[in-house]
Amino acid sequence: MSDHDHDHDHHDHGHDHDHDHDHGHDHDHGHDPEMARAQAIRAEALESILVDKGVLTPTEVDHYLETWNHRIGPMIGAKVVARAWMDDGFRLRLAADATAAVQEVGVNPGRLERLEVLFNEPGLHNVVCCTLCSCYPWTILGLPPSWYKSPEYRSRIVREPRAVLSEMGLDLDDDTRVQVWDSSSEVRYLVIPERPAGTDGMDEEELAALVTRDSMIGVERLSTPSSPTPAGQPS
Amino acid sequence: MSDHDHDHDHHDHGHDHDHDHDHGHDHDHGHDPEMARAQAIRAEALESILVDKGVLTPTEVDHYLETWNHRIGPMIGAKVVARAWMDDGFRLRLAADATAAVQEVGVNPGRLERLEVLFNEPGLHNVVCCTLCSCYPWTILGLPPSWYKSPEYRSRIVREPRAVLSEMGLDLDDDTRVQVWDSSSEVRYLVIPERPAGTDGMDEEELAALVTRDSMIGVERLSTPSSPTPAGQPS
Amino acid sequence: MDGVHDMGGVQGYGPVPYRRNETAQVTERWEALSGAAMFALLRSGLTNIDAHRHRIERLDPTRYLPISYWGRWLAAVESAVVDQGLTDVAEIEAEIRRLGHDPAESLPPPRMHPVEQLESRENDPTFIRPVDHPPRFAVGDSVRTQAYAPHAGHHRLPRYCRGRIGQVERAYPAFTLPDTMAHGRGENPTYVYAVAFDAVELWGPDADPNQRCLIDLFETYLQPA
Amino acid sequence: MDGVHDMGGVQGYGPVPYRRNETAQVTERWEALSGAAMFALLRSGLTNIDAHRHRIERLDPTRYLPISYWGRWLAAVESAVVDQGLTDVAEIEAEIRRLGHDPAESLPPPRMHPVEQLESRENDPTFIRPVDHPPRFAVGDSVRTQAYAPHAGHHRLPRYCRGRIGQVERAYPAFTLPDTMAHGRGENPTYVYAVAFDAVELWGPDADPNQRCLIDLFETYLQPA
Repeated sequence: MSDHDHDHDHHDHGHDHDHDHDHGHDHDHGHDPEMARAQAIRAEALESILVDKGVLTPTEVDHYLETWNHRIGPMIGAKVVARAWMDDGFRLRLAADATAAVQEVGVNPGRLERLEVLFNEPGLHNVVCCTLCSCYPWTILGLPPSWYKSPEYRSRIVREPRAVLSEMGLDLDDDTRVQVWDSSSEVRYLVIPERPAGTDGMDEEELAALVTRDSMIGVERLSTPSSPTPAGQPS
Repeated sequence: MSDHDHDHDHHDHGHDHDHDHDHGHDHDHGHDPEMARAQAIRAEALESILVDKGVLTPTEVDHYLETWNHRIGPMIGAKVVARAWMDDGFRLRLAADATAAVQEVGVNPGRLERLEVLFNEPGLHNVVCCTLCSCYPWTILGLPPSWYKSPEYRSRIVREPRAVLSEMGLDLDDDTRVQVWDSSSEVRYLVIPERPAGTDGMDEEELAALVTRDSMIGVERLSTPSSPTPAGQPS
Repeated sequence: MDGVHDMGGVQGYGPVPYRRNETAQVTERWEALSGAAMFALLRSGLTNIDAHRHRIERLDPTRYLPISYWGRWLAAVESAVVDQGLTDVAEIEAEIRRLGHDPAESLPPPRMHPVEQLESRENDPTFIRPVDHPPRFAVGDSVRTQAYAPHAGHHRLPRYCRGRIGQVERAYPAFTLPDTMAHGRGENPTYVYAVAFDAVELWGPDADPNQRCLIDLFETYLQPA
Repeated sequence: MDGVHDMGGVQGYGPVPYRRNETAQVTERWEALSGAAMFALLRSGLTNIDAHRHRIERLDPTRYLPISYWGRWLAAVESAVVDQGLTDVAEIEAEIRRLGHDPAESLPPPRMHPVEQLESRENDPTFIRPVDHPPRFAVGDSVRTQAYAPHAGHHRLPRYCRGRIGQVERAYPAFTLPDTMAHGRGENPTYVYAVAFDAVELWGPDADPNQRCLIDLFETYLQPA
């Protein structure tokens, strides 16, 4: 009863694109073009009114488009992960006070006042969600992907995480404890995935390039790289 | 926090049409014409297939249309209520075994194997719902009205019945205990409303004509008739 | 299952779309077909009422909410006839074309929550059964409901009364058990009780002190309190 | 409030629409406007994040589900600017016409669950506050969550963990309390804890014995267990 066995377009994507960093386009699933147009018409009027009233500056929407699409993103979190893999002292400082420690690698937590890290390790798998809305460490990982905000993920991950992760391409054995962190306060969580085997000779930059956004949410496990590709960068 | 103070088209209908038996047309609120057409197309194909396979007879849909729209309806329950008002012995037999007693007034409970009656009286108001689906005594009251099947009624009546009933035009004083019956089994409930004042000289048929469907669900209280109109009959 | 259908106490739905004593009629043929087909499947032993309800519950919430009552019946009928091998989506869409429409204009087949076992073909439409053991509870007894969903499938223990204490108000005969009927696991006749819960027990100390909810519950959902 | 937003454990939603490491971008201008306008309102003290979340929660479920994440933000923005008297529906619709569209082509104003008091105009965007009393709980303590919604308004106690026993896994500083922030009733800084619950405690004996959920909970939601 725990698995969803009906047809679904996305069901096998995790398996089909194993670790190839599919940079497909993000859409909020569930809105059809007609609905999007209906919202766009209303938004255009609101933008015009809010600029007119001086609440919104004329360039503010463009500013956020630039920030959200190009300035923030998972490359920020990837630096934290790579350093944690390289430096045991940093790892300890992350565990003690992640909000301070990430600044060592040049990360500005911004509005994020309390960051916590979750170390994945053999036998223990952490995964992050927000069942009540879609809380997410924007300043560390960029915008949340649409699936993270979906009712499907929000409803199911706390109840049947092993089944959900398996559908997403991550099979955990029964001996691995799974911990689901529900971000119901202003604390934000960053998963530090396990360092993949076969990466001993890599430097911090090369390691950072291996770290995917999904591994930092906890829905992907990193595997030994075949040929390293630039990861975690907005395309 | 307990009342819904926003605009709503139907909000004041109860007040506007006080006891005038508005025989407006029933629509399942929430489906738009496009949705209805999409369903109609699929239903037409299913009807054709099911007739072809011999599961459905060619006249069966028309048979149910006739039955549901014309043969069953609140005039059945109204006979039970009127007799209960006239005959204390019948009232006792109703309380003891309503399924048997209703047959005394010619009511055939049909598929309904267990009918229970709920007597409204000064200081005690009963109202019926089904939160899990829309269970309803079809053989006694006909088809359920669309509001009975609505998420609004199903979700709110068990949590804030006094506020919901007030919005529907029925104000209960705080001293009146309100009892909400959630029909979660195959038992079906029929409310016997209080007999209105000023009906002393009426015979059973005249009384039955006063009994409304909504009073037998428990969302309306009958008031003294000005000029009796035929009630509870499908228009 | 804890689905969208379990609406008791969920907030946000707004004013009841009420018109006093509006006539309840089926006005569109597709609605009548949805009902007629369900009853035809019942008669043929191709579904039962519990399996029918469970099919409705298993609809994706984004589908369940906008399609209205009869739309849910239609979806359950389509799901039942496909599951029973009577037809398939290809045949339905071919028939839509034959009738001069484009399948894209119709609603796609409903997405359903998975289920472990489908109903068997039982076709006794009655519910009450004699049993040879006495009921566990009597009128006036205090009972506590299970704190959890009884199981992952179909059941009739609403979420809003779980883990709550009430008193048996009325005691009924044994009825076939929806929990097993919906899944082809037999009739298992089980006593039913109308259990009275104070609103403050269900909703907390701010609730109306002069309100009770009476919920029909199967004996298996109850423990002595 | 117990709204549609409180989704943890609700069944029927189906497979996660997942594409591995799909890029998360805002691709439509209306989505960017929804976000930019919300942050502009925050900056102007015309809303706060808790009131924003509560506006989203108050959307009718039939609206909440189909409009997607950014659509919910847009609805909350429209609701906030109208409530704050910055504009009204007539002005919005006039502006839609002036921009060459028909208001009927746009989504109508959202229907919202009523709220007793709207947020005041606070504009300190930070959350952590020093407090002069010690936290009530320490790491390792057993705690029981409230069995009921803390109150009728905005709060952060998910329904799926109510009345359950867990252990404090991490102890955090005091944060401004969403329960009062969303309603203009002050900051009330309150300690937060990550509380660990076994899956069997949350979902019942059939749940995964090797699963835990860790939920950030405000101290006011907890009692010693």
